[in-house]
Amino acid sequence: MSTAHSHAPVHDDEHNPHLAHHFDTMGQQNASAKLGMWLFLATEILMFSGLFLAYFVLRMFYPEMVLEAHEYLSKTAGGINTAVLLTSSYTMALGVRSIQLGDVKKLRLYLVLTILCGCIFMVVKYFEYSAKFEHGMLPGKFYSAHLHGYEIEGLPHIFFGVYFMMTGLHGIHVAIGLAIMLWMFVRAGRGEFDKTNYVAIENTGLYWHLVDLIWIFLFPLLYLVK
Amino acid sequence: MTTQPAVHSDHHAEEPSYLVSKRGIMSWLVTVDHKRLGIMYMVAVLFFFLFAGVLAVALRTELFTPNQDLMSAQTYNQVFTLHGAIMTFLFIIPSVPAALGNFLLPLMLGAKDVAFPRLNLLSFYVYCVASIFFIGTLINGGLDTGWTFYTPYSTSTGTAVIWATTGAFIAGFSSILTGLNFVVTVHKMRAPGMNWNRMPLFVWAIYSTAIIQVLATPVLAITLLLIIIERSLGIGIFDPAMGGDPVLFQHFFWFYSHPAVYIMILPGFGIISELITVHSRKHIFGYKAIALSSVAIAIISFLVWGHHLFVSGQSELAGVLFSFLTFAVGVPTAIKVFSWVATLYKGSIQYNTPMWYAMIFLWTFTVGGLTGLPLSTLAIDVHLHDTYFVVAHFHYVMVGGTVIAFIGGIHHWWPKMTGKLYNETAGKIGAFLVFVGFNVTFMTQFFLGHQGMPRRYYAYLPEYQSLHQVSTIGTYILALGLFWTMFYLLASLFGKSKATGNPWGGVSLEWQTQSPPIEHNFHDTPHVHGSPYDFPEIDKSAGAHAH
Amino acid sequence: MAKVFLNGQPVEHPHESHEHVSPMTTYNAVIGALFVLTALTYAVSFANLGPASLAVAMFVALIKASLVVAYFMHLKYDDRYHLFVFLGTIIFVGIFFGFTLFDLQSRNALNDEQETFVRLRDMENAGQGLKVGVENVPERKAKVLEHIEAHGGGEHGGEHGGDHGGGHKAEAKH
Amino acid sequence: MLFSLFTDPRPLSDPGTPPMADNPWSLLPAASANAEALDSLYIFYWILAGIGFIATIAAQAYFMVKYAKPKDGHRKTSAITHNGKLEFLWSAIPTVGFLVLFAWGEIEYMKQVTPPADAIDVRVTGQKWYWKIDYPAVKGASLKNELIVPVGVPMRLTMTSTDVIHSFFIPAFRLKKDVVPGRYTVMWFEATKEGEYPLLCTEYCGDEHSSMVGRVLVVSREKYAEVLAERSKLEKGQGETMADYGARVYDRGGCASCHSLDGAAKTGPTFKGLYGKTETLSTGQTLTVDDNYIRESILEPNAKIVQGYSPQMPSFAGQFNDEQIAALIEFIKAQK
Repeated sequence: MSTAHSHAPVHDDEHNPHLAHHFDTMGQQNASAKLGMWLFLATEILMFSGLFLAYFVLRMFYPEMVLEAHEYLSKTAGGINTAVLLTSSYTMALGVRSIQLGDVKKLRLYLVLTILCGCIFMVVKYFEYSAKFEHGMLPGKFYSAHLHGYEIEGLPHIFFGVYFMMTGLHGIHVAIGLAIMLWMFVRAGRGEFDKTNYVAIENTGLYWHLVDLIWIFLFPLLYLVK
Repeated sequence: MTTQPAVHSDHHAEEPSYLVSKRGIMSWLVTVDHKRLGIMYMVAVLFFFLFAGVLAVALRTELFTPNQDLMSAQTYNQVFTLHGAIMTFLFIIPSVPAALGNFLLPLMLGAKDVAFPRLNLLSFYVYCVASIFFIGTLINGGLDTGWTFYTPYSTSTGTAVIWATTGAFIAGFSSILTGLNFVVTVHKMRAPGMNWNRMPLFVWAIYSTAIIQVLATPVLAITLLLIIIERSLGIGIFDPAMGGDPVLFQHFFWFYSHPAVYIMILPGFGIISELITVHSRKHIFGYKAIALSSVAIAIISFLVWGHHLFVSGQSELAGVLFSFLTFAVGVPTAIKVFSWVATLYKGSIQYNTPMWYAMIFLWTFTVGGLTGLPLSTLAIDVHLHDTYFVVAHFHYVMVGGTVIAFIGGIHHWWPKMTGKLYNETAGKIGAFLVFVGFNVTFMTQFFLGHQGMPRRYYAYLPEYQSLHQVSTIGTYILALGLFWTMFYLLASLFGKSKATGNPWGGVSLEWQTQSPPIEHNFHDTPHVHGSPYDFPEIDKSAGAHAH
Repeated sequence: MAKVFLNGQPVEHPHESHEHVSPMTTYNAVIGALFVLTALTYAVSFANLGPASLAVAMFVALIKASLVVAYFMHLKYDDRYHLFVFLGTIIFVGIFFGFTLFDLQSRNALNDEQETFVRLRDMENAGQGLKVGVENVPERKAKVLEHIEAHGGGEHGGEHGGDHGGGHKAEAKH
Repeated sequence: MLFSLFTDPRPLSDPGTPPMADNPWSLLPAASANAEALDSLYIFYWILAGIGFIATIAAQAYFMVKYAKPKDGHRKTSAITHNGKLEFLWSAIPTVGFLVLFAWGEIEYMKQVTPPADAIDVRVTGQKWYWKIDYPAVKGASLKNELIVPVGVPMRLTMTSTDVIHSFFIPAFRLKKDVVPGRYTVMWFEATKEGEYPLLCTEYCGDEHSSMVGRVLVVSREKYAEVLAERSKLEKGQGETMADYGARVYDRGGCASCHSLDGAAKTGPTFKGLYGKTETLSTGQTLTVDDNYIRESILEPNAKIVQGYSPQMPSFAGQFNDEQIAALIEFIKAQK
């Protein structure tokens, strides 16, 4: 391989305080961060796919039981959460748009709105979960709804196991998303983002949209489908 | 064609290497330098290789006689499980990509570092946490499920399954982060002029590996999580006692673990491509075929996991489908082997220790690949499944393939990593011992397996004894060879024999900087104008027919 | 000034931003469509479509997901390779689902008795079927019963009726 | 045997397992129609693989010698980088070989997995760590670790497990199938050669996985019913001592997989010197092993566990009658 050596390119970006030493340009740095995020989203999708497959297999093995057990999930709570999560996705997207236009103030406002929606989601989830706990609709060997007076044919402990696994893992992702957005809010307050440097916000947005995306499938599968 | 061996070693000689540019233990523990992380990974994976290797010697010693003599049944089961689990999750999966890959990838691409250096450090510590969980497994009652964690055994046994699965779960994240980092590095960090056709084949191999790591490992994560949940709550997805399907677990598990086999072997392919070209002073034969076959193997590897389920109660039709697809992996693999052999043609082969290992690899890997064929042939697999034939086959691929390539790679890049030269004669003695020991150990196991010797037996029918004894003696020879290798390599660190920037006359970028490299790899960003295999010895005037 | 390189290729204008900024109207239209589609799925879930209900729900979810991915996540305007990563992932999920479900579906193709869980059904018919949830752990069952006893019986059923759409065959049997 | 000096001449704890082949390099006996068909396929594979291996390694060795670097420095090397025709050839030729192997393997496999309608039905249950084999067509025919098969008659095994996954493997028939809890798996064969062949478990199933070894007894069609009746009947023979009868119960009951006779610790306590011994229980109490304790341990194994062992033994209530239990106790007494 013939190689010639020239001194590293000299340009304005060299002085950008956000540019890490091993990158040449901000463009390269941002593109790397974004590609990294998309690959991370790919891993998230594949991880959740295992649970979705478990759900489909469950439906295949015990169709009647699933149909009967899913009636005990609250469509109202699920519906509210869907609306809340979609709204939060919307505000998040607007937040990214604001910083694209260089408006940090608006970005912080939208971040607060998104966090608020996320919190509502978690609160609704909390009430849903506590109702399930109270009725003994718990996963696996902890399932005792039949002792509480809810008789479901077959082996509903599997359905509630899958329900708690899916919504639980999703809930953990929501919680992590909230923490990240809070951090972004603080960083935005410190003036770390501007028109040319906002890839962290963009990546937070991508993550949050993925959480929304998973819920878009979870909701009809667990709560609605007959 | 102009190569400038050790281009800058003269007027930059005063600049300290990455090993000494910063001093003190903390400068290592919080380093984000990919070279230092590569070295740290190397130490860690070789430690676990040593540990699990000692377990293997203990296993083979127990199998010297047909009866139980050294250890009890429980102990034997725990030892073979730990041998498998540690070798898989803590040694062979991170071995080449995390150790050599970390060290070489940015150097070969002409970059200053990987795309996310801090993530790289994080993934090393995640790996360390995983290993703590495996040590925790040992303390908390061991593990006796086999490294595959098949349900319902893993959900009903009394050993520390949750510790081990958590360890593997965490190790998986380390693997994902490394893979993600490498994909982005290859895409975004290439030096000027380094287009896809100019990347060394090792980079192509690491890139294909990284794709599998990113796409397959998350499924392992969810599978292990489901086992943990199944064991603690009994949700009834995998456990038939609660209404689940144990064969479903095998689908989940092998969706990751079959591609994982290629996480293990693809980087080995990459190393061999480098070794053969450099030491025979010839352009690789069929660059595109080798590069694309790596990617093809990476993709097809996701379509064949069902061949682990041929006799496990999977549907027969699925078996036929998976058998067919499994043969499809054979084609790109065969292309690689033939291309390597063809590279030797009309070369000028110098038999340095790394080249010895490359030649050993061609032998062992060809055996390993060819013995994969009866295992993908449905009817024969019914007989050979879960016997020593399978054990021998995957050791030929994993040890004969990956480990031999890894050791060859360590020898090849040792001068670059440490700046020291080892004793060539000692190296050749070591290679000879490893070759003989390895073949004696595992060749016999093909015969054992065909005669029906099942896996994971601590006591066996006396008819199998002669072959078992040959195999055990082979293990001792192999262990001797590996210890010998360890000693002369370590000795070289304290020796006086210093390496030049380019001891083998390589032309890829890692040879164009000093040995060991400076902290930011290159004094100036390199610009690439040609192939990484354009050796000065190549006679351009002759082959008018060549392209 | 020296040339700037990215991905091994020279970049002509390294300082130009290539990020696409969508107008507000796009976002408003998308969120509107998402709400309409959600309402649609919700409404359809009350109609009795039988087996088609899964297909319809998945189809609507797919449209919603595509909208989010294309506009909120900017995939429509983004680097092509990101789209490639995303679609590639979906293909691999498809492989995972397809092959596994194919196996489960076709287990009885040659031999009826090999169908998953025939044995469990046999055991159930013989009165030795699997037990549900807490029945597998007698000590825990005793604790739950104790707890129910302490809190005034297990008849929560009626109070929470509104939310549970489903029937309460339970009371009759209990 | 190569190193018989080092080895203990005692056979594996499981009694009565026949040798398969005296010469370790010889192939297995082929005792079923499937095995014969498969061996041809196997030989075909070896020819194919042998050609591939020899061609590759011979080329490698030739190049290694021919193109070694001369002592006085590197020679000029060829500028060749690729050759489309050659690459096509070495992709296409293996592909053809693979396709033939696949097709042949698939055809044989389809024969392996489609049992004929007139096959004799046998039920197999895998359990830690023995095989229970029942013949529904023959009243009272139930065996442990022993499969009796008539020559030339197709047999269809419907198998399941009560605990973990096992795998039913008869090397002489070249057949294997996992035995999965919660469902049935099916296997069939037609034996062609009389004799005794080992029966092994090949899916790791816990501590005594290696002891889950039985035998297949292939007998003539005429003798089949007689041998089956004789082997499944477990009654005291005329003039047989109780201890001898007990030895047969021990053998047939599959006790050997967990309880040794030579003092070696396996999953359960050894029977050697067991009777009259004082044992400490997991609860800390001590007791002397007497008739009552042995009887209880057979019928209700997990009631009193000796310290250091885990509650793994299945109950044999309903499987052994009183006389058999008494004989077993006598047998244990005799193991001093």
